Amino acid sequence: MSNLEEKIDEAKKLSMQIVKETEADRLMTLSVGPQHPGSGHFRFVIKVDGDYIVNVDPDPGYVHRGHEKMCEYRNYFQNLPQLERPALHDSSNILYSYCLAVEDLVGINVPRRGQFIRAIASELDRLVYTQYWLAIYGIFLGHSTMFMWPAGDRELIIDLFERFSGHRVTHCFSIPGGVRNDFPYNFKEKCLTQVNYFEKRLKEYEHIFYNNPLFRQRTEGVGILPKEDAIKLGVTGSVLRASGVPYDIRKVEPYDIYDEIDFKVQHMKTCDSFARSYIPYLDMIESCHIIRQLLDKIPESGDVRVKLQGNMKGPPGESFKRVESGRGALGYHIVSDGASRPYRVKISTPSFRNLIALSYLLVGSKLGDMPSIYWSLNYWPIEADR
Amino acid sequence: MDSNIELKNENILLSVSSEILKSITDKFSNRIKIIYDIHNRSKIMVEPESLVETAIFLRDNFGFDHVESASGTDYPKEEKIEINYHLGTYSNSDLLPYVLVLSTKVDREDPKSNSLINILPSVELFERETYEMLGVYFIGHPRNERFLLPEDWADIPPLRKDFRSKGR
Amino acid sequence: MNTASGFIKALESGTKHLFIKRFTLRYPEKKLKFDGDGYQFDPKRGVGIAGLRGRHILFHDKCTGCQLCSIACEGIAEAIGMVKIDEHWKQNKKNIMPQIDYGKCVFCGLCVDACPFYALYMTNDYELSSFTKSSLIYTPSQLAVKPRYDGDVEIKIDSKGANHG
Amino acid sequence: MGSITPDFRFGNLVGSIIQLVLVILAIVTVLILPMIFFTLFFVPLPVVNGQVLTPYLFFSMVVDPSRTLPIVKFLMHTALFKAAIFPGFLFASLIAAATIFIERKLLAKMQLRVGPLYAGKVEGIFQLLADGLKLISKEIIIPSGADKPIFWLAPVMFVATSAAVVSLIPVAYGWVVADLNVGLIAAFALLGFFPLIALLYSWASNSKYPFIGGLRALHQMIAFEIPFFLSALPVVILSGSLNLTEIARSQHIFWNIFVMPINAFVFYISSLAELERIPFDLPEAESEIVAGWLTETSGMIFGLIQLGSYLKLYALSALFVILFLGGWYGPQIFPHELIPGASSSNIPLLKIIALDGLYNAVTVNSIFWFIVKTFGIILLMLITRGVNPRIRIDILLHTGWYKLIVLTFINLFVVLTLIYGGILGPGGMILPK
Repeated sequence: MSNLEEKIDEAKKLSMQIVKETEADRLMTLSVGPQHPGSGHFRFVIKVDGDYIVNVDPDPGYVHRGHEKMCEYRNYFQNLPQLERPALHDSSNILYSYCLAVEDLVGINVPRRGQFIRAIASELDRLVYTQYWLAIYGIFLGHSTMFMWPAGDRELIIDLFERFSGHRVTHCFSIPGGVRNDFPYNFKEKCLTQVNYFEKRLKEYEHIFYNNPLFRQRTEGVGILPKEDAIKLGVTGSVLRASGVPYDIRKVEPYDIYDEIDFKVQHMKTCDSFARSYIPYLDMIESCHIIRQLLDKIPESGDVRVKLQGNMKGPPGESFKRVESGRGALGYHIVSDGASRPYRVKISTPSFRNLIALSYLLVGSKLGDMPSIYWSLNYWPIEADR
Repeated sequence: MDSNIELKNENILLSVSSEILKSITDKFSNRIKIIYDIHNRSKIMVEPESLVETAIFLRDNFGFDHVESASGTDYPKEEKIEINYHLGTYSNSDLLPYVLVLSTKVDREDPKSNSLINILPSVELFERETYEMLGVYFIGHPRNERFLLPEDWADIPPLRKDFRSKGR
Repeated sequence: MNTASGFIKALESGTKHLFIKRFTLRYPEKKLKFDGDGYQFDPKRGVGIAGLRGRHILFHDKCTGCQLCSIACEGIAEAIGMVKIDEHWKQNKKNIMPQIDYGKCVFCGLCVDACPFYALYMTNDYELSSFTKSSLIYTPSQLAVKPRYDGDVEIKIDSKGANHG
Repeated sequence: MGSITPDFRFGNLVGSIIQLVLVILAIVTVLILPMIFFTLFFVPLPVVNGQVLTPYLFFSMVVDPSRTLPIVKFLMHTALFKAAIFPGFLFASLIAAATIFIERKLLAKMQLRVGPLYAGKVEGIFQLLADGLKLISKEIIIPSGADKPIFWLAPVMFVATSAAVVSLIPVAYGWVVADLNVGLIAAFALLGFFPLIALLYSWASNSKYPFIGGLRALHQMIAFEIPFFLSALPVVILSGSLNLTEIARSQHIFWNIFVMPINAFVFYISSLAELERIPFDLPEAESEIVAGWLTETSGMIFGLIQLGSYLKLYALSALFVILFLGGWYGPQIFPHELIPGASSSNIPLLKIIALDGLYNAVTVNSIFWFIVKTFGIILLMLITRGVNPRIRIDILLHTGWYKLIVLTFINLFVVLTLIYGGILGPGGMILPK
């Protein structure tokens, strides 16, 4: 008889263990990891309750190379090849702001034709970067044609880069004091024909992607970042302009010859993931417009570079300069103490500044929205880790 | 549909920045030191204690609502780590290109500085990175922990001058 | 009904692309044409001449062994080492010339900018793959050889869309 | 620059080829021939000009031309041939293989790129063969915590079910593997298995992403089965029978799509959802949940599932053709005799070339039209893949239940009014049954 009671107690004890479903049981932690096809070299751990994301913990750093520490071991010219690596597809813009900061530090101004060439290179690079970002945005939403067209049309602009800067992507073209070489012989007509054809190709994206009702359903009203929160979080670039703040460094704090160029700052008020994906597209059309203006305003002759001594000494002091790169305001804060190597270089990249909006937007959204919100933030993991 | 901001020319800007600096100096006369005021950049040095106060004052009076970049620089000779916040503005339309550098010096041995996260939320990731790279503990910051470096990082904070990167 | 028109326009744009010529460059059969024969730098005027930054070419009669290119590359990739050579040149007292390790070189061209004697230029040749890492190290005599690169294809834009000629 | 691997000797290559040929010859003579002889004793052989064929006579057909046609004709009408070769598995997998190749080439052309090029000298013809061999040779990795029996059984069930659906499809009058008079309901019943297999497989692979993918597959396919069946309802009412051959034969003058275009559209959309094709690619949405319920597939398991899904693609587009596009009816293009006057002439060789006993103009014509229409629908499904992004799970369920089900009722009323008005349907004026 006694073992019968034991069995009953045991069964009672066992039934006690089946407790009510706690909160922890409902949540499933998913690591949208560095190898995940939907996140690039970046990981964020999300807690999912059914189809809703409850908690997001971004964990960058997989491609952290310590560029700021590397800057302290190289002189101002040797920094160029390594500083262009974080924003590989936007290398003219990331070097543009470095060169501006060094020129501000040393106090030289670049000859006029050099400024024009540098501006044309940075606008062309904006096209190349935005095309690459748009291609990945297409494949994130499962639209394989939208991956192939931009990735193919980008080749038109990369071909131009091959002609004048010698490299397809890592062209290391702008240098403190101007640009490294002048345009080749018949560059102007080739550039105009290819940029005009490129703009004609852009019109096609509207039919197949932006006006596609399925794309609209997936992005309109998704990931709302209201204007005050956008300002409070200090986001930059297309994410800010999509929330209704028309802030573009080229218009607000014009560097080099951007004050002579007239162009509209594209911004929308819908603050959702559709606006954040449509603004870079409008920027691309605006950039084509700017390139045409630059090409017919460029002075015919004149040197393109101020010759600086190889290991020039930076005067003690500091400078902070910003440039509107493909993703937003990209600033360099260079402190120098008179040696030929910078004492401290702080790169403030737009992706690092937009990362804060990721957890703000993803919490409460659906798992299906994760790619369209995450990539509409124009987040480039390599640039955020530096 | 978009309002095109008409641009102010430089000299109005200079007067605006000097007017800001004048109003700051008469408010915090003794604890403020103006380092430089050129083109549209100016830098003010503040004691660590009055950092939060100045930030609140700047945010409320002049509309400095976000941080362009916040970083630290290690000065081993003066035994100090200098933290500077580059304050920018989106809402105050006549100060748009202007960047004010609010900086403070913190002792190098046990660097502590109160965090501006409640005043300017955009500093959260910058401060966390400065903690990791320079070892400056931000009081009030929710997550003073590892951010970019690998999990098993056992060395001293890498951006300090006495950290020798192995390859060189 | 904009959803229906959206679908129809998307379908129409998709099928329209079935008749545009394909854009891919069939690499091994056809190669891109570059004008000029590589990136050069004119130290007197202090500005480069546009050209593709491919494999270097070293002019033995101009190189003085001044090591400026190896010092320039020290900070970037440490790809250039100075190496003793056997023949004796009048202007090269120490008989040393740069040897470039293409396993490390990032082709940034700053060594060409650093060379004051018009001795180091870059060429159009970018096909440097090899089976072993050691055969990527090019000795000065290998660098002196002018590579033969004969690409003849360019991007042509016509009514049937852009394609590689 | 590139050099062939150093230790390559041409002699060894030729030697290994000869050795391979010898081994094959040995196996054929020692093993395969006796097996053929052995089975021939059990296979019922036909009666040819008065004689019952014995296995030895069977082999004489290679020599005596007059015997080949009757034997081939007899073999073609056996159930094994129908199931395994013509309207059954081999025919469907050939069409599936052609679909895979056309899809890759079409998508490439639409995306201004080239698609498979180097496998096989002409524009990558052998790419499929290469993929197949690669998949066969790849190792099947079974995750540690996986439920092994279900893990490798689910893909086999997947292919079996899609082959079962293929077997119900009539390609021409009389040419169908299983001629059930409840054909349509059997097809839908079989289609009900797929969500079950998807869930079984994803649950067996014991990891998070497949689990989410499996649940999504379940939701999606169940959500779309209702509009799927409802859109086929008016067809059944109109043709008065569930037998797929009867449905096809009831449309010999008047294709159903002209009466119920909206239902055809709904059927097309829900078949896209059943097939997990791009607008409804959620169960295997790679950018959100790695590869959905296919994450743990590797090697031949992935090959089987690909084969199964493309078989299903053929089956569903063929079903669409039978229900709405009038099955195999089309203008008669093929001549009644391949070579005019062949059957009257008495030259045996001419008869064989003209396939006089075998060639039936009406069947060949209906098979031709059936294939043309099926490839038309498959082409439409491929173009939708190139043009649309993926939609979110709640939008998918919303469209499935609110929009599509409502759409099916419109045509239902149209068909009912036509029938009660006595215009169409059984006993109606236009279509005297």
